Amino acid sequence: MQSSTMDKAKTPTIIRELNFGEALQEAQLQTMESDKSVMVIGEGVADPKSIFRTTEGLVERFGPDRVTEMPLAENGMTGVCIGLSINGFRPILVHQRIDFALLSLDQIINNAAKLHYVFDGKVTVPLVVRMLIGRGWGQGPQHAQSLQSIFAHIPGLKVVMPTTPYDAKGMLNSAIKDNNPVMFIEHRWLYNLKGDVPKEPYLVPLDKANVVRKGRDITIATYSHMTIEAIAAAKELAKHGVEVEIIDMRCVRPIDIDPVLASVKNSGLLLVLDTGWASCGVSSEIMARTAESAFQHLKKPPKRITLPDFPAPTAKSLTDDYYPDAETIVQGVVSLVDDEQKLPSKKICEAVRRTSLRDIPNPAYVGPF
Amino acid sequence: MQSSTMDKAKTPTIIRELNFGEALQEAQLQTMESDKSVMVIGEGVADPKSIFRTTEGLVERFGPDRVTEMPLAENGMTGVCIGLSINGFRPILVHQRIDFALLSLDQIINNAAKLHYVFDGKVTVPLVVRMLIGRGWGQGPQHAQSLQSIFAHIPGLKVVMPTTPYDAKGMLNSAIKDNNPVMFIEHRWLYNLKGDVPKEPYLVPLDKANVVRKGRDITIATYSHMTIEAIAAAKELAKHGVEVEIIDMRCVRPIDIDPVLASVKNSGLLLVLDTGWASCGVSSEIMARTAESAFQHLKKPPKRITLPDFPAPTAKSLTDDYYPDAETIVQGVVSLVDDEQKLPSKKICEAVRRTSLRDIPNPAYVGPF
Amino acid sequence: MKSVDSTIDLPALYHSMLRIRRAEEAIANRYHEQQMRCPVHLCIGEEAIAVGVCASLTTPDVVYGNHRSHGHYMAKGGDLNAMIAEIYGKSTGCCGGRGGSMHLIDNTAGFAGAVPIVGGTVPLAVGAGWSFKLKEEERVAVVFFGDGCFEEGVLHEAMNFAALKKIPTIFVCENNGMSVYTPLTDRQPVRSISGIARAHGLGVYTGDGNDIFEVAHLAGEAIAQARSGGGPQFLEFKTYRWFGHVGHEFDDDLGYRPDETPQFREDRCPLKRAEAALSQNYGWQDGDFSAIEQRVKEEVEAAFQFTFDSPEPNPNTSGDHTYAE
Amino acid sequence: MKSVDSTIDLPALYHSMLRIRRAEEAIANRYHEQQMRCPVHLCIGEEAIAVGVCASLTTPDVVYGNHRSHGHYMAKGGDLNAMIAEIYGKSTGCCGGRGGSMHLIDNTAGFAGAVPIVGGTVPLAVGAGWSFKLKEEERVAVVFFGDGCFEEGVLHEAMNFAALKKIPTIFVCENNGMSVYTPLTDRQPVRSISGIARAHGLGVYTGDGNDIFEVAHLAGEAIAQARSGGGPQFLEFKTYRWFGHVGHEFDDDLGYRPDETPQFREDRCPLKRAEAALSQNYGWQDGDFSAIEQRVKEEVEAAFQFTFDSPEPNPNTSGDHTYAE
Ligand SMILES: Cc1ncc(C[n+]2csc(CCOP(=O)(O)OP(=O)(O)O)c2C)c(N)n1
Ligand SMILES: Cc1ncc(C[n+]2csc(CCOP(=O)(O)OP(=O)(O)O)c2C)c(N)n1
Ligand SMILES: [Mg+2]
Ligand SMILES: [Mg+2]
Repeated sequence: MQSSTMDKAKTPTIIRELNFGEALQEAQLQTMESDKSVMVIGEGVADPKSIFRTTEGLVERFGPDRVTEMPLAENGMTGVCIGLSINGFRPILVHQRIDFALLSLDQIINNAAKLHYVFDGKVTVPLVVRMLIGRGWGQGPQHAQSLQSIFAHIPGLKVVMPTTPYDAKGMLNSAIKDNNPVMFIEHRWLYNLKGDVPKEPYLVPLDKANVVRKGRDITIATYSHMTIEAIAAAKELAKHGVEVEIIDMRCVRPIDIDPVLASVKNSGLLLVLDTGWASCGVSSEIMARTAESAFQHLKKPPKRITLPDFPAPTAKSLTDDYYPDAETIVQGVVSLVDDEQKLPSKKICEAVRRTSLRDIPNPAYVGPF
Repeated sequence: MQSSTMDKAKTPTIIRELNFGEALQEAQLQTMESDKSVMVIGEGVADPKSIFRTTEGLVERFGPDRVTEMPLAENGMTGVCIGLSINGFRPILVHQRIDFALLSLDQIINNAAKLHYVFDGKVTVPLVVRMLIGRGWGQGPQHAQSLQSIFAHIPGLKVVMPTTPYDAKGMLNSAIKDNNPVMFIEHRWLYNLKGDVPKEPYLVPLDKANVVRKGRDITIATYSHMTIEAIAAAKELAKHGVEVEIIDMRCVRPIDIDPVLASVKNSGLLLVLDTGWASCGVSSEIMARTAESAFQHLKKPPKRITLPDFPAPTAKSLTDDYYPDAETIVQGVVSLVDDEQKLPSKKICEAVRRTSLRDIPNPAYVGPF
Repeated sequence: MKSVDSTIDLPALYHSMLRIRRAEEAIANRYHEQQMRCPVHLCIGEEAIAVGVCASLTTPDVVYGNHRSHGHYMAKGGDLNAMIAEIYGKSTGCCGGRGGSMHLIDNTAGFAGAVPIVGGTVPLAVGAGWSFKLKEEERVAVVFFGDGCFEEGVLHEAMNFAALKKIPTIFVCENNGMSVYTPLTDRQPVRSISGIARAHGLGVYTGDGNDIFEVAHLAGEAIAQARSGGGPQFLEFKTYRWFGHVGHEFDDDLGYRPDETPQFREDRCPLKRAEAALSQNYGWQDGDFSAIEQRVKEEVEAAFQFTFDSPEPNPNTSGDHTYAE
Repeated sequence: MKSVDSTIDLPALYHSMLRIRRAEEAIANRYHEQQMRCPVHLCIGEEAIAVGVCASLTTPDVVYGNHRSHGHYMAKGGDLNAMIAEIYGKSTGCCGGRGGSMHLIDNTAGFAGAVPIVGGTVPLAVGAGWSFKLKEEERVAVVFFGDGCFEEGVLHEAMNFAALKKIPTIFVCENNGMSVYTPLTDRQPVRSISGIARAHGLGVYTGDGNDIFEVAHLAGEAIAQARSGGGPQFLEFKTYRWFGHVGHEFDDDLGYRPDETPQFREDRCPLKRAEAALSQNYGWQDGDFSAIEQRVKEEVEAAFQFTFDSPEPNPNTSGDHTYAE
């Protein structure tokens, strides 16, 4: 699942296994070392839990002027970070949950997304907003939303959602270097996933999807944690001769639709996976673009798997079925491939069915993928 | 363009011509008369301009306790209105521009959309948020957004965008009566359009699209001001033998896709019009649903006409082409119907081309439609 | 600290505090069993504020809470069974399992709702208070929030509007000097929180939040003021959170609160102080204390038993109530 | 009112005010031609605040504005040609026509930006000030906003953070008692705006915003304080908006400001007061006044001429600068 777009390092690259969270920490640490204008600001960035350890050690290393706890004032502090970014800094603003960022959509949408434009290029807003999405353990409706499509609707923003530790580091590096506001959305259930990560800094572009698994039978367009579920499903489906092509979109604004179109051209079947709600969401956009541009290659109507159209409940018994997973994906693939001979759906579902408790990250998923 | 879903009044109904703005005013006036729990709150609702006269006369009639100017505090006042609505009132909160509502997305999305759900039905939030969208006369990027898709993404909200004076009154009546938070989004360029409006109160449902023009050749799914542009285009196209079916979606959450599917079944061609941006927007959702459910009936890839993917500029010279209109729609239809014999595109474009200045409402559109 | 106050019913307040303490402890003790599958923000050490404020409220008055609202809910008379069941995600929970610890409601008791977005309920309480004023009811609305919440702009918007319309809402700031692990000094300049409320035009009262007498006394005054048309009131109480921000344990090991020692906590224990007063001034003997302990213990145990006996919600209902009829 | 102040250069300040007045009047006079196709919020009557505050600023200091910022822009030394061209939507406008009257910028002059979302620039100015402090530069950041803006929560968030970090940002509240057509008394309780700023821990100065001496004097002090490490400062100036909220005309006919008479305006005219002082204390004669009028007139006319000679922006560029390289 290495990106083909990795900048080739000039010196021999040491590659270690890191988890997603460690990869994020390393990106920030290394960027802060090489660029004094980079700051990290947020509730908890300098506290003992350090945003699930993704900012671990930074305040000790760079001091509280560059790694700053902030008041509970999401809109104001977003504006402050925009002010910093216009004046020579590259702040990384961190929200432990994307739900809190709803308080700051005025500054993000009215200002960050538009100042470069409306001021005719005379200011730039090199701001990264790290926002965590997540689920599980009874987070409930105000702490488990997956709101990327709100941001993906807005021109002037870039919105990325990496899946692998490799992309986490490379895309965060790129986001920090980028001269635009980048919404960097992290699924917490990815934090413990392991993967190979070069020690040297490198960049992964913010506008390129990635084919993480080749396959001729059906195309899955997915991103973030759903990519991991898709891989689990695909592995099992492969045993039954169905080769799933999985495209990790990585970026939801801009959306890199070309690899999806290319894949659909071969497979003729499209299944879109989303971590969020359907209506006016990322899945809608991927389906709309595919319908616009690869219609003639589609053999059947495209399908999508999203959250059901209601808020996230809290009780485990109510959330168990709320979140789609490898099993749901298998069902989706089976319904599209529609070959009960080849694909004994019950059996495959059983094989991928989660046996551990469903409100915590799946311990069977550790990577590397 | 009368709704088939109008509640039949028992007494003979007096029908007058009103414009869209007057229809809104009448809905509020009549509802406030019959229901003491209805309040109107907003910046300007009781001032001499009375939100483009849509709240005219209300404060004189009902007093400042029920028609209340408010401080500039969008998030707080939304919360206050939620508190009122939980405690027996039916507030109508008015934002002169939807852009200001970005300050209140926390209260709208985290609270209004979720309290009924998370409290297991033990509270209801009968709140109407009237939000004006608009364009023209150099509003610029922070005052001319068309942000309905943000709201349409969120379960727990209803989001409606009427086109006609008839629907304006009937849907606002329904919105006020509804026990859920209803985002009522009004395009200012509709305010002067005239149409027949019954004097008695009546209801138009909040979840039904409306076929406003029958036609067999191509389906246009549209809403709000774009419906008017579509009608202008369709009239001209009809002269050349192309019959456009126009579906005024009216509601963007929930989306009533069935009339679109039924129409596409006949026409095989779909053109979607939007007042907003494309990415993860209402147009995406309509296309996605059509692809999911009427794929086999589509003869060609569906198309959409939306704003270009950048913020609204201010200078007239820059906005003239920013907003799609009847001419753009003709081009869209022609490209789908693709019969240069039948459809001399240049000629039809010329016929619908706007001759008056393009940054003010088209004086040629007065209704009734 | 006043140690006797004839206007308050200390035994009743002590009982209320003890109920909260023991319920929170029972949650803490059982949390490791991983059957309460939601975050819990316990209020051990802060019981006096909830209890002291609610002492002057009647059932029709409403209380709004936040992420740390077990105490607020119980002090207002919320059904303990329904709270424990909610934390366990049972169908008999006060939100039918939809909410968990961070979302609580008991309309019958006038506990109008708690949600975990910081500041989320503050303007709701102003709206509730305004509704009472408009309907000319003599009710008041109370909202509990922390020192961290005071930093949110929405609080200032709410104070401004409440003062403008003379709304009978009582803002209760539980100032425990912490937002998660971040001390007040990293988030606010050196100046008084209540000074800002006063400048907004609110009636202001500050006191020791670990002293049930002081809390009850000041809250009583503030509530009477608001109820009699005096407009919004602001209470700031200093207090101390014993456990970690979230979860069921002390977190002295993290070292972010160097002062924190068992002794430091004991010195600030609102129950200890009330107990001293009960012994000294109410003549309580060991037997009285053990009797009330027994009563509370039974009540808390019964709530857990009620919960264990309750069914899980039916997964097929998980989408119900997305929209109201 | 101090009528002589040796620390200020009254002729220069008068010139600056007159330029603003005459530019605004020229806009008003030509607005009916419908060639300025964007809303304009004119600041006639409020010139002294912009000019008096900017008098103590240097070019590297930055100023943030709001929807009513022609005066702020000009007072800070913004290019008049580029402003008029921007209002006309010309390619030579300071935003290349993208912004119009409500979006102005002139980095060269240190006018860091105006946008029309109320409160939108306030935290930006705090961020700018913080950046100066972090880089150990002696610059300050100023933000102008209205009494209506004071109601937005973001302002309180910004004040809290500025006070916490002792940021050299100067908050300038132009209190004209109006938000659009809604008077202050319908939006805020009876209490002082600056009292809240003081409670937040800011240095506070209040004065008559129609008196250039008082403004310049107080702003000079506040700016010196902020520049020398004194942290954020808050200036509240009472003033009066002559025209309607938006547009190019008086709106006495609407009747929402019953006090408003031509005499009422005259009495508060910041130019009139400065003129009196120039005659009395600087010995200005009619000839001096007409000379400066002539100079300003030429300058303003030249800006319009520059604008008329400028091309429209190329529609093909309308999507440029959506993203930075
Ligand atoms: C808007 C928002 N921002 C951040 C959070 C995360 N959060 C939850 S509780 C909390 C601390 C709040 O501190 P305070 O208000 O003092 O209450 P305490 O926990 O001390 O009782 C934070 C930051 C949140 N829930 N909502
Ligand atoms: C967030 C937001 N809410 C509402 C508006 C509409 N609006 C524009 S200017 C204005 C009045 C602002 O009053 P004040 O801050 O006192 O400035 P003044 O116009 O008096 O100079 C309002 C309500 C807006 N632009 N932004
Ligand atoms: Mg606290
Ligand atoms: Mg004002």
